[in-house]
Amino acid sequence: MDKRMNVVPLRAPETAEEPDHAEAMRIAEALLFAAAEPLGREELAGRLPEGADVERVLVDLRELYAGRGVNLVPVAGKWAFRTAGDLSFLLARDVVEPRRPSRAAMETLAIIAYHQPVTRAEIEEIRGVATSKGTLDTLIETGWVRLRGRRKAPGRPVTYGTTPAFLSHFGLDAIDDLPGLEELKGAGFLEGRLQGLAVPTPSDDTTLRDDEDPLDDEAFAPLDPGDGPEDAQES
Amino acid sequence: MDKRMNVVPLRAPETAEEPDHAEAMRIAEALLFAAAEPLGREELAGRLPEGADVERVLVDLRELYAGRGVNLVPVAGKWAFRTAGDLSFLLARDVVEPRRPSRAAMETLAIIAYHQPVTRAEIEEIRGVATSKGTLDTLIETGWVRLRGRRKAPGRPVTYGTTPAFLSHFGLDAIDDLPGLEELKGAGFLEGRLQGLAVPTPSDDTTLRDDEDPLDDEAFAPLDPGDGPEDAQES
Amino acid sequence: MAETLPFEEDVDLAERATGEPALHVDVDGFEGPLDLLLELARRQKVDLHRISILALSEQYLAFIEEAREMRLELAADYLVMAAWLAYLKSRLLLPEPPKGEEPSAGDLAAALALRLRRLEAIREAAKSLGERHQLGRDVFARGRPEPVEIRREPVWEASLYDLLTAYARQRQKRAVERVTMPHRQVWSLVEAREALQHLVGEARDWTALDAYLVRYMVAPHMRPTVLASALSATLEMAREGRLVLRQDKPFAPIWVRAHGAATAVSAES
Repeated sequence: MDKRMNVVPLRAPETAEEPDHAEAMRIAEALLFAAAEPLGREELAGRLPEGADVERVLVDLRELYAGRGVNLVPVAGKWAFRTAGDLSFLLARDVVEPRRPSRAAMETLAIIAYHQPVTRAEIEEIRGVATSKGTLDTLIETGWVRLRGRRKAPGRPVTYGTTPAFLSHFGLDAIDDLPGLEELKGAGFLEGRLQGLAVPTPSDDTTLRDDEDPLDDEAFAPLDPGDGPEDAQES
Repeated sequence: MDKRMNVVPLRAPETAEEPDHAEAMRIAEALLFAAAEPLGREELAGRLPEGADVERVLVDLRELYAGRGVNLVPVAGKWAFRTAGDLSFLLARDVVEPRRPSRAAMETLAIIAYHQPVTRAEIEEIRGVATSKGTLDTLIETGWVRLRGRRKAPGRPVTYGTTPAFLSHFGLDAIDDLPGLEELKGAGFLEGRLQGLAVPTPSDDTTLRDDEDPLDDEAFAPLDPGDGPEDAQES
Repeated sequence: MAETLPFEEDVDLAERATGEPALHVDVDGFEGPLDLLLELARRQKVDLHRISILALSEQYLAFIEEAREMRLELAADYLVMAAWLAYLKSRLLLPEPPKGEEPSAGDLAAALALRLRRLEAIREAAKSLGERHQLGRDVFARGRPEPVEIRREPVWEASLYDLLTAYARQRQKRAVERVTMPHRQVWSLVEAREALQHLVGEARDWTALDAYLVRYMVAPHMRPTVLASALSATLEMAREGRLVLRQDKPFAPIWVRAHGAATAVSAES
């Protein structure tokens, strides 16, 4: 569509036989603008000066507004002004809404980060509670977690891992910048006397591991539904 | 006004320095058409493409619509599309005639508009009659009049002023556009009422004047009851 | 579009007149004495700048007088104005006294004229305001504005600190759950009593408690619990009259012996 102002000169507005065509267009324009509902030909005809050519008024008005920010469009056999289709983005405004992940989501995210590639069952085993599908969905929505592949194991469960967006959000150069056990203890995140706790060295290498298959199927889209219980002890 | 379609060719829409002027006009047109309320320069600027000349867009749009059935008009310091005034006889036909404000209400409104900020006692002094509480309440309910603050004077009477809705309803861009303001000023009717304080022009500026205090109390809600007699010679 | 505004109906003066005496109507129709004065001035059909305040005062007073004769109720402010105008009239008719403290009659008349002109001016202003094209009456906004849809886009907020805290909290909790604490060894009160009953059986004579208990404190870590439980048990048994305790001074060894062989035996049975 030509986005430039499409200024259509009125066709012979001063011809003797239709001296009021321009005025009829003005009136129709105002009526259509002020109307709460689309107007039909008859409704318009009833308001236009005697002898006005409604059809021509509508055709000319439509042409006048073609290519403009507002168009005259037919709606269910009637006529109304509407924002031009290519400008419909103007009718929506994006409002940034800060949101904090739930505690369960943060814990799940942390486990995915350290233990990736990890399956839902493994996450649940580490956390000791069921992980709701919603929590994983939310994490995927944040763009921090992705579906990596499928574990070569019975049921072929999906494996989860972190994304480059995760690194950039948390200000990490690489996934192995995540502090290890000793650093976590040193920084006071873990109690020093804990024993028998292993913190893995995380890796988000995109190359699939030996025990991973690619996400060959198309059904990976939402989340694998059969991967675990839907209920959750967590909130 | 020339009622014929006033088709203004865009000024050099294809000059290299402002290739998007026509597009900016389309966007502004769409925004102003879609908006339920007048839009300010800043609101428009925020939605137009980077570097668009808002001022020129508005001037050109105004010119484009001059003489048409719908005009772009300055309202309360903002911009809005309105049906052309000369078509009122046609458009008003099916409008349920709103009950017209009483003479007392219109006079009170005029005094508030031209003398604002003004107290009830001052309104009564000009009219030479007690102002019924109902009249002021109605003007406030209509959204044309607001409680501004309190006069720094014995009794701390409430001061009244007009709202942007008042400007919008009467098609005024600013309070300075009140009809006959110059004559009233010239005749000295708007001066020197306040203890030698020369208040030469009405102001609906939300900033309180030197002789005004904020409406600090919570009891401002309906109207200050102690400001004047409740009875009224007017109905 | 145009909604009915909650304004009082603009009641026409003539309308108000219906069914009421003519003069009454006239007074009622005015909005106060200033309005009445302005109407009387208009009837003079001269510019308000050249109005004769004296003539105006006389007309007003005549009007009020007429109203009184008709026994019409007049609002107080009409009467106040009448009194003031009567005073003004007398001042205007009398020769002006030498310049005094009070404003001259001419000044008062001028002030009244100014008030009338100001009311006239604001009425004009109100009229031209009312004649403007009004939104929803003469001019119209878009009948069907297209609302802007607000799309909320979440921006997730979490810090590395939150992440590490969540990880550590989770791992630590599970680690603690899995740790089996070594069973703490205690010498129970029951065990202590049993042991002491043996002692009582043997100790016809004073016996050092510590010495007797050594056999139960083979493991060094048992010492505190054995001593504590044994002391509790001896106190209890002393109260029951089964044994007698002796300590020569604070922190000195504690001596124990049976209260009496007979009681001890009978108690045991």
